Amino acid sequence: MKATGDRTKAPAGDPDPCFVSACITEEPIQAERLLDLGSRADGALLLFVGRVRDHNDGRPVARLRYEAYTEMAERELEAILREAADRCEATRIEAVHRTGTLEIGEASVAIAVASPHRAAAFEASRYVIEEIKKRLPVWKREVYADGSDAWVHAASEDPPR
Amino acid sequence: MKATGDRTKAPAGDPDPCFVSACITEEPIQAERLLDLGSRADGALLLFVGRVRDHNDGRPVARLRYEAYTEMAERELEAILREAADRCEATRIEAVHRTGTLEIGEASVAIAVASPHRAAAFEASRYVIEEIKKRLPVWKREVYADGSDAWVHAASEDPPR
Amino acid sequence: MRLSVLLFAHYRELVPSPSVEIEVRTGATVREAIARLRAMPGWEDLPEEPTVAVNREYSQPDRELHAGDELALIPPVAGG
Amino acid sequence: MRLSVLLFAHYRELVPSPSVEIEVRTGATVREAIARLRAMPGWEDLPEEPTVAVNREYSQPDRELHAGDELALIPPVAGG
Repeated sequence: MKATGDRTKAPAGDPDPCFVSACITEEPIQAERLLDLGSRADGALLLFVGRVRDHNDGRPVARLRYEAYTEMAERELEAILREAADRCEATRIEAVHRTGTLEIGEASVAIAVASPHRAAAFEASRYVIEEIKKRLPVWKREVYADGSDAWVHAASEDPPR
Repeated sequence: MKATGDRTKAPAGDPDPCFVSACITEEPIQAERLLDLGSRADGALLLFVGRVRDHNDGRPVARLRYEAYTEMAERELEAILREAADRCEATRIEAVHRTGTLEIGEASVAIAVASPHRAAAFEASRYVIEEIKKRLPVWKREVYADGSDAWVHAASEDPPR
Repeated sequence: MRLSVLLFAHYRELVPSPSVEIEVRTGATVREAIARLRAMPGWEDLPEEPTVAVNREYSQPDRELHAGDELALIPPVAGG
Repeated sequence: MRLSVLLFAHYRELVPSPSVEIEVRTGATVREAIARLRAMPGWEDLPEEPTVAVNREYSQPDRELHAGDELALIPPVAGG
Protein backbone atom coordinates (compact mmCIF):
# COMPACT_ATOMS: atom_id res chain seq x y z
CA MET A 1 0.00 0.00 0.00
CA LYS A 2 1.05 3.55 -0.37
CA ALA A 3 2.53 5.52 2.49
CA THR A 4 0.19 8.10 3.90
CA GLY A 5 1.20 11.22 5.77
CA ASP A 6 3.80 13.79 5.02
CA ARG A 7 7.39 14.06 4.00
CA THR A 8 9.93 12.63 6.39
CA LYS A 9 12.30 15.52 5.75
CA ALA A 10 11.38 18.99 6.94
CA PRO A 11 11.76 21.86 4.49
CA ALA A 12 14.86 23.96 5.03
CA GLY A 13 14.40 26.68 7.63
CA ASP A 14 11.36 25.04 9.19
CA PRO A 15 12.60 22.33 11.54
CA ASP A 16 9.69 22.45 14.02
CA PRO A 17 6.64 20.60 12.66
CA CYS A 18 6.58 16.85 13.01
CA PHE A 19 6.28 14.84 9.86
CA VAL A 20 4.74 11.42 10.10
CA SER A 21 4.45 8.51 7.72
CA ALA A 22 2.09 5.57 8.25
CA CYS A 23 1.96 2.49 6.09
CA ILE A 24 0.12 -0.86 6.06
CA THR A 25 1.79 -3.24 3.64
CA GLU A 26 1.95 -6.84 2.49
CA GLU A 27 5.62 -6.42 1.58
CA PRO A 28 8.39 -7.49 4.00
CA ILE A 29 9.39 -4.62 6.28
CA GLN A 30 12.89 -3.30 5.60
CA ALA A 31 13.62 -1.94 9.06
CA GLU A 32 17.15 -0.86 8.14
CA ARG A 33 15.70 1.74 5.77
CA LEU A 34 14.18 3.52 8.76
CA LEU A 35 17.61 4.17 10.27
CA ASP A 36 17.99 7.19 7.97
CA LEU A 37 14.97 8.96 9.45
CA GLY A 38 15.42 12.51 10.66
CA SER A 39 17.60 15.49 10.04
CA ARG A 40 20.97 16.87 11.19
CA ALA A 41 19.19 18.32 14.22
CA ASP A 42 17.95 14.94 15.44
CA GLY A 43 20.43 13.51 17.94
CA ALA A 44 18.32 10.49 18.81
CA LEU A 45 16.85 7.76 16.67
CA LEU A 46 14.82 4.96 18.23
CA LEU A 47 13.69 2.01 16.15
CA PHE A 48 11.26 -0.54 17.55
CA VAL A 49 10.75 -3.76 15.62
CA GLY A 50 8.07 -6.28 16.58
CA ARG A 51 8.88 -9.75 15.30
CA VAL A 52 6.99 -13.04 15.07
CA ARG A 53 7.96 -15.23 18.03
CA ASP A 54 8.13 -19.00 17.86
CA HIS A 55 5.75 -19.37 20.81
CA ASN A 56 2.81 -17.67 22.50
CA ASP A 57 1.36 -18.51 25.91
CA GLY A 58 3.69 -21.50 26.01
CA ARG A 59 2.43 -22.98 22.74
CA PRO A 60 4.79 -23.35 19.73
CA VAL A 61 3.79 -21.16 16.79
CA ALA A 62 4.75 -22.02 13.19
CA ARG A 63 3.76 -18.70 11.56
CA LEU A 64 1.23 -15.88 11.76
CA ARG A 65 -1.36 -14.47 9.40
CA TYR A 66 -2.24 -10.81 9.78
CA GLU A 67 -5.47 -9.40 8.46
CA ALA A 68 -6.18 -5.65 8.44
CA TYR A 69 -8.99 -3.27 7.62
CA THR A 70 -6.31 -1.62 5.57
CA GLU A 71 -7.89 1.72 4.66
CA MET A 72 -8.94 2.36 8.24
CA ALA A 73 -5.68 1.01 9.70
CA GLU A 74 -3.59 3.46 7.69
CA ARG A 75 -5.78 6.34 8.78
CA GLU A 76 -5.72 5.21 12.42
CA LEU A 77 -1.97 4.62 12.38
CA GLU A 78 -1.38 8.11 11.05
CA ALA A 79 -3.63 9.51 13.80
CA ILE A 80 -1.57 7.64 16.42
CA LEU A 81 1.68 9.02 15.01
CA ARG A 82 0.33 12.58 15.07
CA GLU A 83 -0.79 12.16 18.68
CA ALA A 84 2.66 10.85 19.61
CA ALA A 85 4.30 13.79 17.86
CA ASP A 86 2.10 16.29 19.68
CA ARG A 87 2.64 14.73 23.10
CA CYS A 88 6.34 14.03 22.84
CA GLU A 89 7.93 16.71 20.68
CA ALA A 90 9.37 14.16 18.32
CA THR A 91 10.18 15.58 14.91
CA ARG A 92 9.86 12.58 12.61
CA ILE A 93 7.88 9.40 13.12
CA GLU A 94 7.49 6.59 10.62
CA ALA A 95 5.60 3.36 11.23
CA VAL A 96 4.91 0.32 9.06
CA HIS A 97 2.60 -2.59 9.87
CA ARG A 98 2.73 -5.76 7.86
CA THR A 99 -0.19 -7.92 6.74
CA GLY A 100 -0.39 -11.39 5.21
CA THR A 101 1.56 -14.50 6.18
CA LEU A 102 4.68 -13.96 8.31
CA GLU A 103 7.29 -16.56 9.21
CA ILE A 104 9.04 -16.73 12.60
CA GLY A 105 11.48 -13.83 13.02
CA GLU A 106 9.88 -11.62 10.37
CA ALA A 107 8.97 -8.08 11.39
CA SER A 108 5.25 -7.44 11.87
CA VAL A 109 5.67 -3.81 12.85
CA ALA A 110 8.45 -1.21 12.82
CA ILE A 111 8.33 2.23 14.42
CA ALA A 112 11.11 4.79 13.97
CA VAL A 113 11.24 8.07 15.87
CA ALA A 114 13.82 10.78 15.32
CA SER A 115 14.12 13.63 17.79
CA PRO A 116 16.66 16.18 18.97
CA HIS A 117 16.59 14.52 22.42
CA ARG A 118 16.28 10.93 23.56
CA ALA A 119 13.47 11.33 26.11
CA ALA A 120 11.00 12.37 23.42
CA ALA A 121 12.05 9.47 21.21
CA PHE A 122 11.47 6.88 23.95
CA GLU A 123 8.11 8.38 24.95
CA ALA A 124 6.84 8.63 21.40
CA SER A 125 7.94 5.12 20.44
CA ARG A 126 6.29 3.56 23.47
CA TYR A 127 3.10 5.55 22.93
CA VAL A 128 2.86 4.40 19.33
CA ILE A 129 3.28 0.68 20.01
CA GLU A 130 0.84 0.73 22.95
CA GLU A 131 -1.81 2.54 20.89
CA ILE A 132 -1.27 0.19 17.96
CA LYS A 133 -2.03 -2.74 20.25
CA LYS A 134 -5.18 -1.02 21.53
CA ARG A 135 -6.61 0.58 18.41
CA LEU A 136 -5.17 -0.54 15.10
CA PRO A 137 -7.78 -2.61 13.20
CA VAL A 138 -5.44 -5.52 12.61
CA TRP A 139 -5.92 -9.14 13.65
CA LYS A 140 -3.60 -12.09 13.78
CA ARG A 141 -4.17 -15.79 13.39
CA GLU A 142 -1.64 -18.16 14.87
CA VAL A 143 -0.78 -21.21 12.82
CA TYR A 144 0.61 -24.10 14.87
CA ALA A 145 3.04 -26.86 14.02
CA ASP A 146 0.17 -29.33 13.49
CA GLY A 147 -1.44 -27.04 10.91
CA SER A 148 -4.30 -25.93 13.14
CA ASP A 149 -4.87 -22.23 13.66
CA ALA A 150 -6.74 -19.74 15.84
CA TRP A 151 -7.40 -16.02 16.07
CA VAL A 152 -5.34 -14.32 18.75
CA HIS A 153 -7.44 -12.42 21.26
CA ALA A 154 -5.70 -9.56 22.97
CA ALA A 155 -5.56 -10.40 26.67
CA SER A 156 -6.66 -6.94 27.75
CA GLU A 157 -9.90 -6.94 25.76
CA ASP A 158 -13.23 -8.39 26.75
CA PRO A 159 -14.26 -11.01 24.24
CA PRO A 160 -17.29 -9.94 22.19
CA ARG A 161 -20.54 -11.32 23.56
CA MET B 1 38.71 -2.55 19.68
CA LYS B 2 37.55 -6.06 20.31
CA ALA B 3 34.05 -6.81 21.54
CA THR B 4 33.97 -7.87 25.15
CA GLY B 5 31.28 -9.96 26.78
CA ASP B 6 29.61 -13.09 25.66
CA ARG B 7 28.02 -14.58 22.61
CA THR B 8 24.96 -12.82 21.32
CA LYS B 9 23.29 -16.12 20.54
CA ALA B 10 22.24 -18.41 23.36
CA PRO B 11 23.21 -22.06 23.12
CA ALA B 12 20.40 -24.35 22.03
CA GLY B 13 18.17 -25.44 24.89
CA ASP B 14 19.28 -22.63 27.20
CA PRO B 15 17.31 -19.53 26.26
CA ASP B 16 17.24 -17.90 29.70
CA PRO B 17 20.58 -16.20 30.49
CA CYS B 18 21.18 -12.79 29.02
CA PHE B 19 24.13 -12.39 26.71
CA VAL B 20 25.68 -8.98 26.41
CA SER B 21 28.26 -7.48 24.13
CA ALA B 22 30.03 -4.17 24.80
CA CYS B 23 32.39 -2.46 22.40
CA ILE B 24 34.32 0.83 22.23
CA THR B 25 35.54 1.44 18.71
CA GLU B 26 37.09 4.01 16.38
CA GLU B 27 35.30 2.43 13.42
CA PRO B 28 31.99 3.83 12.13
CA ILE B 29 29.04 2.14 13.85
CA GLN B 30 27.00 -0.06 11.53
CA ALA B 31 23.70 0.16 13.35
CA GLU B 32 21.86 -1.95 10.78
CA ARG B 33 23.96 -4.95 11.81
CA LEU B 34 22.35 -4.82 15.24
CA LEU B 35 18.89 -5.45 13.79
CA ASP B 36 19.67 -9.18 13.69
CA LEU B 37 20.13 -9.38 17.45
CA GLY B 38 18.18 -12.00 19.33
CA SER B 39 16.59 -15.35 18.77
CA ARG B 40 13.31 -16.78 17.50
CA ALA B 41 11.89 -16.27 20.99
CA ASP B 42 12.52 -12.52 21.01
CA GLY B 43 9.42 -10.73 19.80
CA ALA B 44 10.79 -7.24 20.43
CA LEU B 45 13.91 -5.51 19.21
CA LEU B 46 14.68 -1.96 20.22
CA LEU B 47 17.58 -0.08 18.67
CA PHE B 48 18.66 3.29 20.02
CA VAL B 49 21.11 5.33 17.97
CA GLY B 50 22.69 8.52 19.28
CA ARG B 51 23.88 10.78 16.48
CA VAL B 52 25.97 13.92 16.27
CA ARG B 53 23.66 16.95 16.08
CA ASP B 54 24.49 20.11 14.16
CA HIS B 55 23.95 22.27 17.25
CA ASN B 56 24.21 22.20 21.03
CA ASP B 57 22.82 24.78 23.46
CA GLY B 58 21.91 26.92 20.46
CA ARG B 59 25.44 26.98 19.04
CA PRO B 60 26.22 25.43 15.64
CA VAL B 61 28.55 22.42 15.87
CA ALA B 62 30.75 21.34 12.96
CA ARG B 63 31.86 17.96 14.35
CA LEU B 64 32.72 16.15 17.58
CA ARG B 65 35.80 14.44 18.90
CA TYR B 66 35.28 11.63 21.39
CA GLU B 67 38.02 10.51 23.72
CA ALA B 68 37.67 7.42 25.92
CA TYR B 69 39.52 5.60 28.65
CA THR B 70 38.95 2.65 26.37
CA GLU B 71 39.90 -0.30 28.57
CA MET B 72 37.80 0.99 31.45
CA ALA B 73 34.95 2.12 29.19
CA GLU B 74 34.54 -1.36 27.73
CA ARG B 75 34.52 -2.89 31.19
CA GLU B 76 32.04 -0.28 32.49
CA LEU B 77 29.79 -0.60 29.45
CA GLU B 78 29.63 -4.34 29.91
CA ALA B 79 28.74 -3.83 33.59
CA ILE B 80 25.92 -1.48 32.57
CA LEU B 81 24.56 -4.02 30.09
CA ARG B 82 24.59 -6.78 32.72
CA GLU B 83 22.76 -4.56 35.18
CA ALA B 84 20.15 -3.75 32.52
CA ALA B 85 19.73 -7.45 31.77
CA ASP B 86 19.26 -8.30 35.43
CA ARG B 87 16.74 -5.53 36.04
CA CYS B 88 14.71 -5.84 32.89
CA GLU B 89 14.70 -9.50 31.82
CA ALA B 90 16.08 -8.66 28.43
CA THR B 91 17.74 -11.60 26.75
CA ARG B 92 20.32 -9.97 24.46
CA ILE B 93 21.90 -6.56 24.73
CA GLU B 94 24.61 -5.18 22.49
CA ALA B 95 26.08 -1.69 22.73
CA VAL B 96 28.78 0.12 20.78
CA HIS B 97 30.30 3.51 21.57
CA ARG B 98 32.39 5.32 19.02
CA THR B 99 35.58 7.31 19.63
CA GLY B 100 37.59 9.68 17.45
CA THR B 101 36.29 12.38 15.10
CA LEU B 102 32.61 12.20 14.13
CA GLU B 103 30.86 14.28 11.50
CA ILE B 104 27.27 15.57 11.85
CA GLY B 105 24.77 12.72 11.58
CA GLU B 106 27.26 9.97 12.41
CA ALA B 107 26.31 7.54 15.19
CA SER B 108 28.19 8.02 18.46
CA VAL B 109 26.42 5.22 20.28
CA ALA B 110 24.10 2.35 19.40
CA ILE B 111 22.23 0.13 21.84
CA ALA B 112 20.23 -2.89 20.74
CA VAL B 113 18.02 -4.91 23.07
CA ALA B 114 16.17 -8.08 22.12
CA SER B 115 13.55 -9.49 24.42
CA PRO B 116 10.49 -11.72 24.30
CA HIS B 117 8.36 -8.72 25.36
CA ARG B 118 8.51 -5.04 24.55
CA ALA B 119 8.34 -3.62 28.08
CA ALA B 120 11.68 -5.18 29.00
CA ALA B 121 13.27 -3.90 25.81
CA PHE B 122 12.20 -0.30 26.45
CA GLU B 123 13.28 -0.40 30.09
CA ALA B 124 16.65 -1.94 29.36
CA SER B 125 17.44 0.43 26.49
CA ARG B 126 16.60 3.51 28.52
CA TYR B 127 18.59 2.24 31.50
CA VAL B 128 21.66 1.66 29.33
CA ILE B 129 21.70 5.10 27.70
CA GLU B 130 21.10 6.91 31.00
CA GLU B 131 23.91 4.99 32.72
CA ILE B 132 26.24 5.59 29.77
CA LYS B 133 25.67 9.33 30.18
CA LYS B 134 26.39 9.09 33.91
CA ARG B 135 29.23 6.62 34.10
CA LEU B 136 31.01 5.79 30.87
CA PRO B 137 34.53 7.27 30.90
CA VAL B 138 34.10 9.02 27.57
CA TRP B 139 34.45 12.74 26.81
CA LYS B 140 33.49 14.83 23.84
CA ARG B 141 34.97 17.97 22.41
CA GLU B 142 32.78 20.16 20.23
CA VAL B 143 34.41 21.68 17.18
CA TYR B 144 32.64 24.81 15.92
CA ALA B 145 32.33 26.29 12.45
CA ASP B 146 35.08 28.82 13.17
CA GLY B 147 37.52 26.01 14.09
CA SER B 148 37.48 26.70 17.82
CA ASP B 149 36.64 23.84 20.15
CA ALA B 150 35.69 23.07 23.75
CA TRP B 151 35.13 20.10 26.04
CA VAL B 152 31.46 19.39 26.65
CA HIS B 153 30.58 19.33 30.33
CA ALA B 154 27.57 17.25 31.24
CA ALA B 155 24.99 19.64 32.67
CA SER B 156 24.16 17.39 35.61
CA GLU B 157 27.72 17.20 36.91
CA ASP B 158 29.46 19.62 39.21
CA PRO B 159 32.52 21.02 37.49
CA PRO B 160 35.75 19.86 39.12
CA ARG B 161 37.17 22.39 41.57
CA MET C 1 -31.41 4.01 2.77
CA ARG C 2 -28.59 1.67 1.82
CA LEU C 3 -25.43 0.93 3.80
CA SER C 4 -22.48 -1.31 3.14
CA VAL C 5 -21.29 -3.45 6.03
CA LEU C 6 -17.82 -5.02 6.37
CA LEU C 7 -16.76 -7.79 8.75
CA PHE C 8 -13.26 -8.81 9.74
CA ALA C 9 -11.33 -11.65 11.36
CA HIS C 10 -13.43 -13.90 13.61
CA TYR C 11 -16.63 -11.95 12.94
CA ARG C 12 -16.41 -13.25 9.40
CA GLU C 13 -16.69 -16.77 10.69
CA LEU C 14 -19.96 -16.04 12.49
CA VAL C 15 -21.89 -15.03 9.36
CA PRO C 16 -22.49 -16.24 5.80
CA SER C 17 -20.63 -13.39 4.06
CA PRO C 18 -17.70 -11.01 4.80
CA SER C 19 -19.65 -8.01 3.49
CA VAL C 20 -23.25 -7.18 2.85
CA GLU C 21 -25.50 -4.32 1.77
CA ILE C 22 -28.45 -3.58 4.05
CA GLU C 23 -31.48 -1.34 3.91
CA VAL C 24 -32.33 0.72 7.03
CA ARG C 25 -34.68 3.67 7.73
CA THR C 26 -33.28 7.15 7.01
CA GLY C 27 -31.55 8.47 10.14
CA ALA C 28 -31.01 5.00 11.65
CA THR C 29 -28.32 4.67 14.31
CA VAL C 30 -25.43 2.23 14.41
CA ARG C 31 -27.36 0.29 17.08
CA GLU C 32 -30.38 -0.08 14.78
CA ALA C 33 -28.21 -1.20 11.89
CA ILE C 34 -26.61 -3.89 14.05
CA ALA C 35 -30.06 -5.07 15.19
CA ARG C 36 -31.15 -5.21 11.54
CA LEU C 37 -28.08 -7.33 10.70
CA ARG C 38 -28.68 -9.74 13.60
CA ALA C 39 -32.26 -10.25 12.42
CA MET C 40 -31.06 -11.69 9.12
CA PRO C 41 -31.02 -15.51 8.80
CA GLY C 42 -27.50 -16.80 9.63
CA TRP C 43 -26.39 -13.52 11.23
CA GLU C 44 -27.74 -14.17 14.74
CA ASP C 45 -24.31 -14.93 16.21
CA LEU C 46 -22.97 -11.39 15.79
CA PRO C 47 -22.48 -9.62 19.12
CA GLU C 48 -25.20 -7.16 20.15
CA GLU C 49 -22.82 -4.24 20.66
CA PRO C 50 -19.67 -4.80 18.67
CA THR C 51 -17.05 -2.09 18.32
CA VAL C 52 -17.81 -0.36 15.03
CA ALA C 53 -16.27 2.05 12.60
CA VAL C 54 -18.30 4.32 10.34
CA ASN C 55 -16.45 5.48 7.25
CA ARG C 56 -13.18 4.15 8.73
CA GLU C 57 -13.46 5.93 12.07
CA TYR C 58 -14.40 4.42 15.45
CA SER C 59 -17.99 5.38 16.27
CA GLN C 60 -20.53 5.08 19.09
CA PRO C 61 -23.75 2.99 18.95
CA ASP C 62 -25.98 6.07 18.89
CA ARG C 63 -24.29 7.62 15.88
CA GLU C 64 -26.72 8.43 13.07
CA LEU C 65 -25.97 6.88 9.72
CA HIS C 66 -26.31 8.33 6.25
CA ALA C 67 -26.96 6.76 2.87
CA GLY C 68 -23.79 5.18 1.47
CA ASP C 69 -21.99 4.98 4.82
CA GLU C 70 -19.47 2.17 5.27
CA LEU C 71 -20.16 0.38 8.55
CA ALA C 72 -17.41 -1.97 9.78
CA LEU C 73 -17.67 -4.43 12.68
CA ILE C 74 -14.34 -4.50 14.48
CA PRO C 75 -13.48 -7.55 16.61
CA PRO C 76 -10.99 -7.01 19.46
CA VAL C 77 -7.81 -5.99 17.68
CA ALA C 78 -4.50 -7.87 17.90
CA GLY C 79 -1.93 -5.95 15.90
CA GLY C 80 1.68 -5.21 16.68
CA MET D 1 55.87 1.89 45.90
CA ARG D 2 55.27 2.86 42.31
CA LEU D 3 51.94 3.75 40.64
CA SER D 4 51.05 4.76 37.15
CA VAL D 5 48.65 7.68 36.77
CA LEU D 6 46.51 8.45 33.71
CA LEU D 7 44.71 11.69 32.88
CA PHE D 8 41.94 12.27 30.37
CA ALA D 9 40.15 15.04 28.48
CA HIS D 10 40.36 18.45 30.17
CA TYR D 11 42.47 17.17 33.07
CA ARG D 12 45.22 16.63 30.50
CA GLU D 13 45.24 20.33 29.78
CA LEU D 14 45.87 21.18 33.43
CA VAL D 15 49.16 19.31 33.72
CA PRO D 16 52.42 18.88 31.79
CA SER D 17 51.86 15.23 30.82
CA PRO D 18 48.92 12.89 30.11
CA SER D 19 50.47 10.13 32.22
CA VAL D 20 53.05 9.89 34.93
CA GLU D 21 54.65 7.41 37.32
CA ILE D 22 54.70 8.43 40.97
CA GLU D 23 56.26 7.06 44.14
CA VAL D 24 54.07 6.87 47.27
CA ARG D 25 54.39 5.14 50.66
CA THR D 26 53.25 1.51 50.84
CA GLY D 27 49.55 1.44 51.77
CA ALA D 28 48.90 4.99 50.60
CA THR D 29 45.28 5.89 49.81
CA VAL D 30 43.90 7.41 46.66
CA ARG D 31 43.61 10.71 48.55
CA GLU D 32 47.31 10.65 49.45
CA ALA D 33 48.29 9.86 45.87
CA ILE D 34 46.29 12.82 44.58
CA ALA D 35 47.93 15.10 47.17
CA ARG D 36 51.32 13.79 46.05
CA LEU D 37 50.45 14.59 42.42
CA ARG D 38 49.26 18.10 43.24
CA ALA D 39 52.52 18.79 45.04
CA MET D 40 54.49 18.29 41.83
CA PRO D 41 55.55 21.43 39.93
CA GLY D 42 52.97 22.18 37.20
CA TRP D 43 50.36 19.81 38.67
CA GLU D 44 48.80 22.24 41.17
CA ASP D 45 45.69 22.85 39.03
CA LEU D 46 44.35 19.31 39.42
CA PRO D 47 41.20 19.18 41.56
CA GLU D 48 41.65 18.09 45.18
CA GLU D 49 39.09 15.29 45.01
CA PRO D 50 38.64 14.21 41.41
CA THR D 51 36.62 11.13 40.54
CA VAL D 52 39.13 8.31 40.20
CA ALA D 53 39.38 4.78 38.92
CA VAL D 54 41.83 2.24 40.27
CA ASN D 55 42.64 -0.56 37.86
CA ARG D 56 39.75 0.58 35.62
CA GLU D 57 37.09 0.60 38.31
CA TYR D 58 35.55 3.63 40.05
CA SER D 59 37.04 3.94 43.54
CA GLN D 60 36.66 6.00 46.70
CA PRO D 61 39.32 8.45 48.05
CA ASP D 62 40.10 6.25 51.05
CA ARG D 63 40.88 3.18 48.98
CA GLU D 64 44.33 1.74 49.70
CA LEU D 65 46.63 1.38 46.75
CA HIS D 66 49.07 -1.37 45.88
CA ALA D 67 52.31 -1.40 43.94
CA GLY D 68 51.67 -1.35 40.21
CA ASP D 69 48.09 -0.03 40.48
CA GLU D 70 46.79 2.06 37.60
CA LEU D 71 45.22 5.24 38.96
CA ALA D 72 43.09 7.26 36.52
CA LEU D 73 41.67 10.74 37.07
CA ILE D 74 38.21 10.91 35.50
CA PRO D 75 36.78 14.33 34.58
CA PRO D 76 32.96 14.62 34.45
CA VAL D 77 31.99 12.24 31.67
CA ALA D 78 30.12 13.24 28.50
CA GLY D 79 29.52 10.11 26.47
CA GLY D 80 26.48 9.03 24.52
